This record gives sequence, C-alpha cells and structure tokens, in this order.
Amino acid sequence: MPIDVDALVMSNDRLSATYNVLELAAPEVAAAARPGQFVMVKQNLAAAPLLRRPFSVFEVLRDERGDPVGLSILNKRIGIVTDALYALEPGQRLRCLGPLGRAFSLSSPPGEAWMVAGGVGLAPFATLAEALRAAQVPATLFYGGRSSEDLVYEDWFRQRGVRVRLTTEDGSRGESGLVTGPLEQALGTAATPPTIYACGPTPMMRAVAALAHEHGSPSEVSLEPVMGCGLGGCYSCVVRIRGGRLVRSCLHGPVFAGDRIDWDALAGAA
Amino acid sequence: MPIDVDALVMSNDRLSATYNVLELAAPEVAAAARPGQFVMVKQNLAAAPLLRRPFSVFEVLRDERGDPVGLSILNKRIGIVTDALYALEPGQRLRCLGPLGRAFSLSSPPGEAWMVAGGVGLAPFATLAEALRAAQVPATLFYGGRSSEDLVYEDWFRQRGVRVRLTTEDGSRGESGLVTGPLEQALGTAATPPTIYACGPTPMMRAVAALAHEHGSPSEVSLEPVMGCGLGGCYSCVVRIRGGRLVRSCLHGPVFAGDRIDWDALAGAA
Amino acid sequence: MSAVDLAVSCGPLRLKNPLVAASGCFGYGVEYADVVDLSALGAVAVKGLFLEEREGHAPPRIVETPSGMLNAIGLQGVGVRRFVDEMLPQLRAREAVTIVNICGTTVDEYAELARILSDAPGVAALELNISCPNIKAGGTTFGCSLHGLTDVVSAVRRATALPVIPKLTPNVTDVAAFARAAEEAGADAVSLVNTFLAMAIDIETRRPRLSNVMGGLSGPAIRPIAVRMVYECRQAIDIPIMGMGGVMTADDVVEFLIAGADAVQVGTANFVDPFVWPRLLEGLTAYLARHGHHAVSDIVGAVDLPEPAAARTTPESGAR
Amino acid sequence: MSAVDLAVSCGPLRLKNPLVAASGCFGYGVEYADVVDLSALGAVAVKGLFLEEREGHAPPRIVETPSGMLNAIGLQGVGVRRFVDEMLPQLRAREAVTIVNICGTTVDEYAELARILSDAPGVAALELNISCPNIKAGGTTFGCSLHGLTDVVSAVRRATALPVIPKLTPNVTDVAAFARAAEEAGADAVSLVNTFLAMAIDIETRRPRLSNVMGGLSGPAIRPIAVRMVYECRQAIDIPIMGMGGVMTADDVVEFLIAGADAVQVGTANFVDPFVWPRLLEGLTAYLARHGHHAVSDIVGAVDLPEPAAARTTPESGAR
Ligand SMILES: Cc1cc2nc3c(=O)[nH]c(=O)nc-3n(C[C@H](O)[C@H](O)[C@H](O)COP(=O)(O)OP(=O)(O)OC[C@H]3O[C@@H](n4cnc5c(N)ncnc54)[C@H](O)[C@@H]3O)c2cc1C
Ligand SMILES: Cc1cc2nc3c(=O)[nH]c(=O)nc-3n(C[C@H](O)[C@H](O)[C@H](O)COP(=O)(O)OP(=O)(O)OC[C@H]3O[C@@H](n4cnc5c(N)ncnc54)[C@H](O)[C@@H]3O)c2cc1C
Ligand SMILES: Cc1cc2nc3c(=O)[nH]c(=O)nc-3n(C[C@H](O)[C@H](O)[C@H](O)COP(=O)(O)O)c2cc1C
Ligand SMILES: Cc1cc2nc3c(=O)[nH]c(=O)nc-3n(C[C@H](O)[C@H](O)[C@H](O)COP(=O)(O)O)c2cc1C
Ligand code: FES
Ligand code: FES
Repeated sequence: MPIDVDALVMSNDRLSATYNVLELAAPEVAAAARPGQFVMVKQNLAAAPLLRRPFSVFEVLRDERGDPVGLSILNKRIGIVTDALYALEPGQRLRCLGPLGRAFSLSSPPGEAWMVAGGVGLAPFATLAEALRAAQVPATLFYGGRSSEDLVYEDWFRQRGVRVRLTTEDGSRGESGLVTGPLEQALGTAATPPTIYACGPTPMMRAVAALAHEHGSPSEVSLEPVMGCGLGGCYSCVVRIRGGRLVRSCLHGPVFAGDRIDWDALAGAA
Repeated sequence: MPIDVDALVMSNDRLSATYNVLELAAPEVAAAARPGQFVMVKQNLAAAPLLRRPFSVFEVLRDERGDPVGLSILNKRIGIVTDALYALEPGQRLRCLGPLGRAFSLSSPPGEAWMVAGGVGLAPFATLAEALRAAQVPATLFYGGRSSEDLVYEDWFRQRGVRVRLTTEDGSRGESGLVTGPLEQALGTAATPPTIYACGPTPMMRAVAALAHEHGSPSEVSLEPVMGCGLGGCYSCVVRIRGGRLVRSCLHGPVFAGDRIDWDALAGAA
Repeated sequence: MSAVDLAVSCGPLRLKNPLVAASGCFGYGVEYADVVDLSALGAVAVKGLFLEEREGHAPPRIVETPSGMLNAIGLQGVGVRRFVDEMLPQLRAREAVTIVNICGTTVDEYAELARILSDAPGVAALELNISCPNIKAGGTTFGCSLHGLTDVVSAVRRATALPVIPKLTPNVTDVAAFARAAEEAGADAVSLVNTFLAMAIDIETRRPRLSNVMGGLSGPAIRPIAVRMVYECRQAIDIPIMGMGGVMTADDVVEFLIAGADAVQVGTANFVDPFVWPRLLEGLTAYLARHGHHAVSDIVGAVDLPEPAAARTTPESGAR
Repeated sequence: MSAVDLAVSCGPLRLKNPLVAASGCFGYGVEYADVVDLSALGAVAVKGLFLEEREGHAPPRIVETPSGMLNAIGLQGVGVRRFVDEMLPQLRAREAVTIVNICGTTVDEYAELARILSDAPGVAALELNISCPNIKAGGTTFGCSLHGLTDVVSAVRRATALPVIPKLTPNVTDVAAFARAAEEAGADAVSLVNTFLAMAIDIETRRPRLSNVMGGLSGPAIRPIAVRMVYECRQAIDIPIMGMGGVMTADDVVEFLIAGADAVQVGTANFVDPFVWPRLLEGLTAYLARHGHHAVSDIVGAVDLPEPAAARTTPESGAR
C-alpha cells in the first residue's frame, strides 16, 4: 500500500555534470520498498510541471541499528524535472509516492545472479544487490556506459561483494564496446545458466533478453516508459507483451520477464 | 527608456510577518528612477505565475560615493507573488523591468510637501522624501495603518528630516483613527496650502484628495490598479478621469493629480 | 463545521458529497482502493467501457503541456462483461457509488450497454461518453452533432431506468445547445467538460508527441473555459450539471459549484496527488462553514453578477 | 547561421521574418518603440480598431489563470482616423510593417474601414477581427457563422487591394471549415487563434473576476489547442496561415511553423517579457541552422506523421 511523503532532502551528491544521488527522509516508503520498485516524485504539489516523475528506489538508507531512515534516488539529467532534482539542496522537500510496481523475483543459491546495467539503468540494482547478498546469491554487475562519466557507484557494489565488469563505448573506462560484449562472453563459459537482470536503454535490454534466452537463462528487465500516475489510473504506461496484449507497466511492471516483452512493439513506441 | 535586469537579491529584510524590504542589484534602473515610478518584477521568465507584478521603487541604494548600486522594494504579502517575494533569499534573482510610469511632480520651496501614506502606500515616498530634501522642501509624512505592525521605516524618514505623524486604527501606535484625521486638523491650521502626495487604499486617497481640494492644496495620488504589462500594451490598467475618459495608469500614471480622478468610478472598479 | 451537510442530488442520483472521480482518471476505481476510501467519494465514474474489450492507441499516449496534459489512450478497456463480472463486485464490496462511463460506435451499442448494465447490481448511473474516437454520425462525432446526441440519449433513455448522464464535449461552438438537446432527449443530468482536442509536436523529430497525433487537453489550463461552459449550461437547462475541468483544489471545486455545477468531477488531479480527496472534502466543508452555509446547494449557481454586466453575458461578449 | 534567410511571404505580404506582434498585445506598436526595434519584426498587428473611438469595458479587465490570462478589454481604441493621423506616421517613421486589425458591428463598417485604410500610407495588410463583442450575424458573431465570415471577407475584399487576413476564433466546432470559407471568399491568408471564451469567479465575493463576466483566454495554456487548429487548417486550405496561441519561446515558434503556420504571431509573451523578440529571432535562426535549413519555408507544415496514425488524424480521433 503506497504512501505519499513530503520528504526532506537530506543530501544531494552531484557525482558528475549529469548524475546525482538524492537522499530523502522517507523511512516508511524505504521500509516497504522491495528491489526494483519505484516512487513517483514531485517537488511541490502546486508547482509546475504538473505530473510526477517515476524513479527507482536506489539505496535504502539505514541507521546504525539497521532500521530504514530513508531512501536515495540516482538521478540523470535529461529534462525539466531531472534538472530540478539535480539542483535540489538539502533542507528542501520532495514529494515521494511509493513504493510502487512489481519487484524483481529473487533467484536462490547456488544459482548466480548477473545484473546488467546501462548508464542510469544502474538505479534498481543497489537494492537488488543487498537482497542477493542477504540471500547469499553470488552476484555480478555488468555495467556499461557511453564513457567513464556514465559509470558511477561501482565501488558501492564491490564493497558489497558484487563482482563488477565495466564497459564504455569510447573505451575511456573498462573494456571498450557495449555491455553485452562481456556478458555474451561470460555466458558462453558459464557452468550453469545464471539469472539475469537488466535495466538500461531499450535496445540493450532487448539484446540482453535475447542472449539470456539463447543460453537458457531466465531474465528480468526493468522498463522505463513515460508514466502519468504510477497507480494504474491513466493507462499511459502500457507495453505490449507476447501474445499481443497491452499491459500497464506501473502495475504489471516495471519489472517483466525478458521473454514476455514484445520487443518489436517497444522499439516502435520509443 | 525602461530596461529589464535579472537583478541579484542583495538582502531581504523581513520587517514583520507581512512586510519585507528586498534590495536588488539593478543600478541602471535605480539611476534612471524618479520618485513615484515603478518596476515590473518576475522571479523567472519561465516560471508561474505568468504575469509580472508592479512595485514602486522604494529606496535608491547608493555606494559611499553616492552612485546608485541598486534599488529596494517594500513588499506586503497579499498573494502568490508577494508571498514569494517575502520568501526570497539573498543570492536569488528577480527580473526587474523599469523604471516605468509618470513620476510625482516636485513642489518647490517655500511651499511645504505633505506625504500621506496608508500601509504599504509608504512605498513611493522614500524616493520622494530624498528628492524633496535635495530641493530643500520642508516635508511631513502622515502615516497610518490598521495597527502598529503596519507602520515601518518611520525612522528612515525622520533621519532625513521628515516630520512624521503616525496614526493607527486600533490606537496601538501614534494617534488612533484614520490618517486623514491629523491631516485635516493640520490643514485647518496651515499658514499656506502645502502640496499633498497620497498613496494607499482607494478610499483613503479619495478622502485626501477631497481634503486637499477643500483647502486649496494641489494633490497627487499614486494608484495601484492591476497591471498586466506596465508598458501601455494591454490596456488592463485603465482608470476613469474627470470628463469620462479611461486612461492607462501605467503610462499616464500611476501618479495623477487628485482632481483628475473620477473617484466614483474607481470605487466601483475595486 | 459538523453543521454542514455535503449531500447533493443529481436528479435521481443521491450523492453523499458532490465530489466524483472523473472517468479515465481513476482506472476502474479498484486500482485506487488501497489509497482512497472509495466509499468516502460522492461517486466514482469508471473508465470508458465499450461492449467489447478494446486495445486503445499505441504509446506514447500522454504528453505534458503548460498546466495540463494531452492524452490519447484510445479507450483501452476490458469490455462491459469483464467489468460486470470482475470489477463491479469489488466496487460494491468497497461501497463505491459507481457511475459507468459507456462508449459505442453506434446508437444500438449504447442501448445494448445500457441494457446490460441495468441488470448488473451496483451500477448507480450511466455517463454517456459521446466524444469518443471513431464514432461517426453524419461525419462528426455524436458529441459534435445535435442529432447524434439526441439519438444516443433517447435510445439509452428507452433502454434503462438508471440515471442517464450524457457527457458533453467542449469542442463545439455552442455547448449550451447540446445541454438543451440532452435535457429534451430525457437526460437526468449532464456532465462537462470532456477534454479539448489538441496536439503537440516534438520539434527535433517533427513527430507528433502522441502516437495518435491528436489528444485531449485536461488539467488546470482548461479550467477557465470549463467554468464558462458550466455557467452557460446552467443558464440554459434545469437538470443537474456535473462540472469538471482542471480541478486541483477545494477552491476550484467551489468555483465550479458557484458557476452552476451540482456536483464536481476530478480527473487529472488524481495523477498528481491520489490523496487529494480528503483535502478537497475538508476544504469544501471549511468554505461552506466559513460562509455560514449548511448545504452545498446554497452556493450552486450563486454567481453574483454586477448589474451592468448582466446584459453582456452572451457567449460573444468575452472574445476580443 | 548567416546562411539562414528568415524572410517569408504570406500571400502578397513579404515579411523579413515570420514573427509578428499579435493584435491587442502590443498597443499600437508605438508604445513599444522604446524597448523593441519595430523594424526588426516581421510585422506589427496593432490593437483592434473600430471606425469610431471606443471606451471598452470597465476594469477589472484581466485576470491571471494557470499558464494563461483572461482579458475583456472590450476593444478600447482611438478610432481609425486618430490612428491614421497620429499613430501610423510614427509607425512609418520606425519602419514598422503595420497590419491593421479592424473590427466592425456591421459588414459595411468593415468595408468602410478597409477603404479608409487603403488610402492611408503605410498600411501593409488588414487583419479582420471577426470575433468582437456585439457583432451579430444571425444571432452569433461573424466569427462563429460561416455566412457572417463570408459576408465580411467578401465585402472587405471588394473594398481594398490590401492583403486581407481574417482572424479566426477558436470557439467553433470545426475551425477548418471557417478557414475554407475565408479562402473561398478571397482572403489572402488567415490568422488563428483568437482567444478562448472563458470565465473566472472570485469564490469569496462570488463575483466574476472580470467586469464583463467573460473574457478571452490566452497564453501557454492554449498552445496545444491552437497548434491542433493550425494543423487542421493547414490540411484544409492553400492560402498562408499566421499561427498563434501561447508562444513564449523560439521552440514554440518552431512548433507552429511545423504544424503549418507560414508566420507566427506573439501576444501575451509581450507582457511577460517585452524583450522577447531578439531571443525568438536568434532561437529560430539557430534551430534552422542546426537542422541545415536555409529558409523558414523548409519546415512549414513539415509534420512527420507515423504511418499507421496518418489514417487517424481526423478531428474526432483525439478526444476520449
Ligand atoms: C519505473 C521507472 C523508473 C525510473 N527510474 C529512474 C531513475 O532511477 N533515475 C533516473 O534518472 N530516471 C529514471 N526513470 C526515468 C525518469 O522518470 C525520466 O527521466 C523523467 O521522468 C524525465 O523527466 P524530465 O522532466 O526531466 O524530462 P521531460 O522534460 O519531461 O522530458 C524530456 C525528454 O525526456 C523524455 N522522457 C520523459 N519521460 C521519460 C521516461 N520515463 N523515460 C525516458 N524518457 C523520458 C521526454 O519524452 C522528453 O523527450 C525511470 C522511469 C521509470 C518509468
Ligand atoms: C504602480 C503600482 C505600484 C505598486 N507598488 C507596490 C509596492 O511598492 N509594494 C507592494 O507590496 N505592492 C505594490 N503594489 C501592489 C502589488 O502590485 C500587488 O500587491 C501584487 O501585484 C499582488 O500580486 P500577488 O501575486 O501577490 O497577488 P495575487 O495572488 O495575484 O492576487 C491576490 C489578490 O490581490 C489582488 N490584487 C492583484 N493585483 C493587485 C494590485 N495591483 N493591487 C491590489 N490588489 C491586487 C487580486 O485581485 C487578488 O484578490 C503596486 C501596484 C501598482 C499598480
Ligand atoms: C488519461 C485520461 C483518460 C480519460 N478517459 C476518459 C474516458 O474514458 N471517458 C470520459 O468520458 N472521459 C475521459 N477523460 C476525460 C476526463 O474524464 C475529464 O473530462 C477531463 O480530463 C477534464 O477533467 P480534468 O481536467 O479534471 O482531468 C480522460 C481524461 C484523461 C486525462
Ligand atoms: C489583452 C489582449 C488584448 C487583445 N486584443 C485583441 C484585439 O484587439 N484584436 C484581436 O484580433 N485579437 C486580440 N487579442 C488576441 C491576441 O491577438 C491573440 O490572438 C491571443 O492572445 C492568442 O495569442 P497569445 O497566446 O500569444 O496571446 C488580444 C489578446 C489579449 C491578451
Ligand atoms: S502510469 Fe498511469 S496507468 Fe501506469
Ligand atoms: S498595464 Fe498594460 S497597459 Fe497598463
């Protein structure tokens, strides 16, 4: 049951000219959030722009006793609201409605979990990494970006026992090329098919889902359509699934089994 | 020739829960401003609300060499923008278009100048007081408000040699009653008819204009209609003058001779 | 405040308060059951229903505009039977007063929908969405043709004993004429406004921002036009009006009531703030109490016209 | 960027760029001579003129609304003779391309205004404001009646050799039909949109916020509806279109051009920022240069329709 909190901004860590991490004092939302779920945020109910914007719950922030005190969101600037979130200062407030949507389904040991992130697609994987660790599932993060500036927070994952493989298209960091390169290579040599989780640009997720399918790995992708409400009320967020039906990704997603998505339709919509 | 400056807020002095004084770094506007003129302000061209708001130039701020470095506005909270101006912090910016409108005409010695202000109607009189002082015109300020919180900045005037007579409706400060009380009394005993300047609620300005007329004093009033543009473009700010014509108060005013206004029409419009 | 009674009646329809969730902005109601106490609303107008399941338009289906949004959902929906079997029981269990928004491509479809829903337990009223896509009557939608409107309303009127509420489109020259036609055809009330046909173009791709090219504008941007239309209809008809268009706050609700609405629907605001309902109810109650009113009806249509202006309130008089 | 030529032609009217100050939002032009280089604008459409001086409505005449404003000025004006004697010479001196916006209460008044202005040196074109108050033709304004529009345009056409540009009201069911009627009646171009009839009520006093009760909505709020109407008219007529409605930025100008406008008028933005003009011109030039265009006409009407959607671009298809 989602709630709406007028959350205090506890900190704004600007990682680069385009990425920042906002820490929000929304303990109840954080406590209820499961890996892959999202929140709908808006700066001030009365202010423009009109509609809220969806953001994955990035970290669940805890006090020394381990109790949730808030959550963070990893923000990438692409327009009006993401620019405003980049400019937010501690002490200001952000309305935060959540947790919303369908979470990742956790794989269980001994099977491995591989997370594949493209740029800001890293966002849903911090909470997933924590959950995998708690379930003692060996985890790897394949993390790609256009260039080194698009790669943030990798140490955070390493510190939590996640193996990290970096790629950049311009080769400025890690292996050069697309994130699917190392993934395919690794899949080829994997003893048992890992569970694969992907979030990033649609073509990337499509490629990952296809690779997973080829190698007999189950896959889950987290989609990012435009969302008007996040609660199933507006029917703006539909994606076509295999078999032809259009389903609301705020309710039946944002996490879907890679095999369920009609990727041709999704490509057309973007 | 008015200009538009994206002025830095140098300070925000909150005098009470409803009044504040904003100091704006707009030297060119300040240098050109004459007593009674106004500026049209807006926080950010793109942001809501859509239209600018008119404010009298309160003080012209000068450096030690006496050169204008900016201007201040005396703001009273009554709605969206005036609330926002109350909340502004130093370092933020305010678009400031001006100077605009017709200024007060200066009386010359030995004649006296009496300024009659109701509440925030004090705003146009700081610059007028400076000008009168420079012209060595003896000046008196009749200054009334609902209660003591509505009376601000009187010392500023005293320090500039202005005689100040305070009234409050609730008697919490100065004489109790309306500002027109002491004015009428003083007019009765005045050796030679002073020039009278008034700014405040319409009924007050009307009463002052009538008293001035009775006692053979020339009067000027500064009106405050809703203004859409401040430049004569929209025809929203018209007031009816004697003889029946509707004139734009942003061009032909805001300062008018008290005798020129059709006060019945103005009362109806409010 | 306890002295204030918010109950209103829209013709035969009794509502515990005048606030109604607008069709298409509240799913089938059940989606909001976790965040909103459905029984606390005057009523819930569910998403537009056709006889059959419908897929709707391809995404992108919405785009934001200044103080508003465009949508071209295309009436994706489960069809009336699944609604009756799956959603309606849940709505009854939540004690929601359910208004079913129906759409057809022919007059007979509207009548058929009306018959089916008349037999379904838990339907409080029918709202006729006569400005849907692909509904042609003499080259224009039912909603834009007086004959089309009359035909649909009369047919539904004959087919059901439920309260019939045609929903008027604002995309017409004289909305009051459509309200009159609805009244004459036997409508119990009218609701207005539906969205304004609009369009936005991505200047980089030069593609329309909606897959359907055009969509409907809703939200605060349209409120002043909607208020005008409700006011015009109030002068033209005697049956109740459900007013809507850009309501975000209790003050907006009051503005529609004063303009002449007997009830007020709230659409886009649900997306911005699903918890808006308690605030609207409290704000309305506080306003009525502050002004010494005991009933909502005290302020319905209570516009105070300045005398000289009274003569000038014809549709022409506002335009430049 | 220097390779970009902003010149456009609206029928017989050649403009050095497509940006035109909208009538009633720029006074008689002369008011802005200090802050705007009038000769740098494509043209200036001056405030609506009647034959005689007009007083207009009592204040309050404007009120702000979400992303827009209502106005009911009532066409206060100096009358055509004083305009010709006092303002026109100043406009000529400033080398402004002057479009005179004319209003009448009868067809003959329009024709008479056209004759007077045809003899006046320095008038570039006539814009016919056919949505003024108090103009009745068969019970509605000229602007809301196809016959009324046809009568006015034909009469003015006969009376003058100047370019004739009827300005269409958006308060109609099918604006494209009015554009066609204007074309058939001999108009050289059409301009649209005028304001949307609207209303706002002060809930404390219950008085309309405008003395005239109703007024016209302008500003960003209406842009998506205006863009849709320009697009519809572009499909319907061959004569040039001057598009407007809520233009605040160069991106908005480009959106109207892509929708099908040959020139773009800017109204309310003048109130928000009288210095908007250079920014609009620079922004438009930069856009054209970035996209490798050398002329504005390259992007006029250049909407890129997704194929499947092309079939669905009828006025109905967007509404819910
Ligand atoms: C479930 C979900 C989780 C998300 N998680 C994150 C996250 O953790 N971090 C993050 O930075 N972003 C995330 N996004 C994307 C984020 O919601 C958009 O970037 C944001 O809504 C853009 O808002 P804006 O006002 O800045 O852009 P606007 O100014 O509204 O639009 C700018 C441009 O971006 C496009 N756009 C608008 N919405 C989206 C969208 N949802 N996806 C892609 N393009 C869009 C517009 O079409 C336009 O072209 C998520 C989206 C979803 C659906
Ligand atoms: C020439 C001139 C000089 C002015 N100088 C000052 C000044 O120095 N200091 C100062 O505090 N104010 C001054 N004002 C008044 C000031 O412009 C208004 O208080 C302001 O525009 C209100 O904006 P808002 O957004 O806060 O109110 P809104 O939220 O827009 O409106 C709130 C309420 O105030 C009413 N209102 C709106 N505009 C005005 C107005 N111009 N006058 C009275 N009521 C209005 C509205 O009708 C509404 O009922 C001046 C006005 C003029 C015309
Ligand atoms: C996403 C969306 C879907 C809508 N679907 C319907 C619908 O199915 N049937 C209908 O009659 N109106 C529909 N409408 C119109 C609304 O019910 C309402 O008339 C309109 O949005 C104006 O009110 P608002 O500004 O409060 O949203 C829809 C509006 C939106 C925004
Ligand atoms: C205060 C005001 C006065 C106007 N006066 C006229 C007029 O005299 N004649 C006319 O044809 N249009 C008039 N209009 C309409 C504008 O020219 C324009 O069509 C409308 O405002 C939409 O454009 P915008 O959103 O850029 O303002 C007026 C608009 C405003 C806001
Ligand atoms: S975002 Fe509104 S239904 Fe999914
Ligand atoms: S404020 Fe626009 S004409 Fe005076």
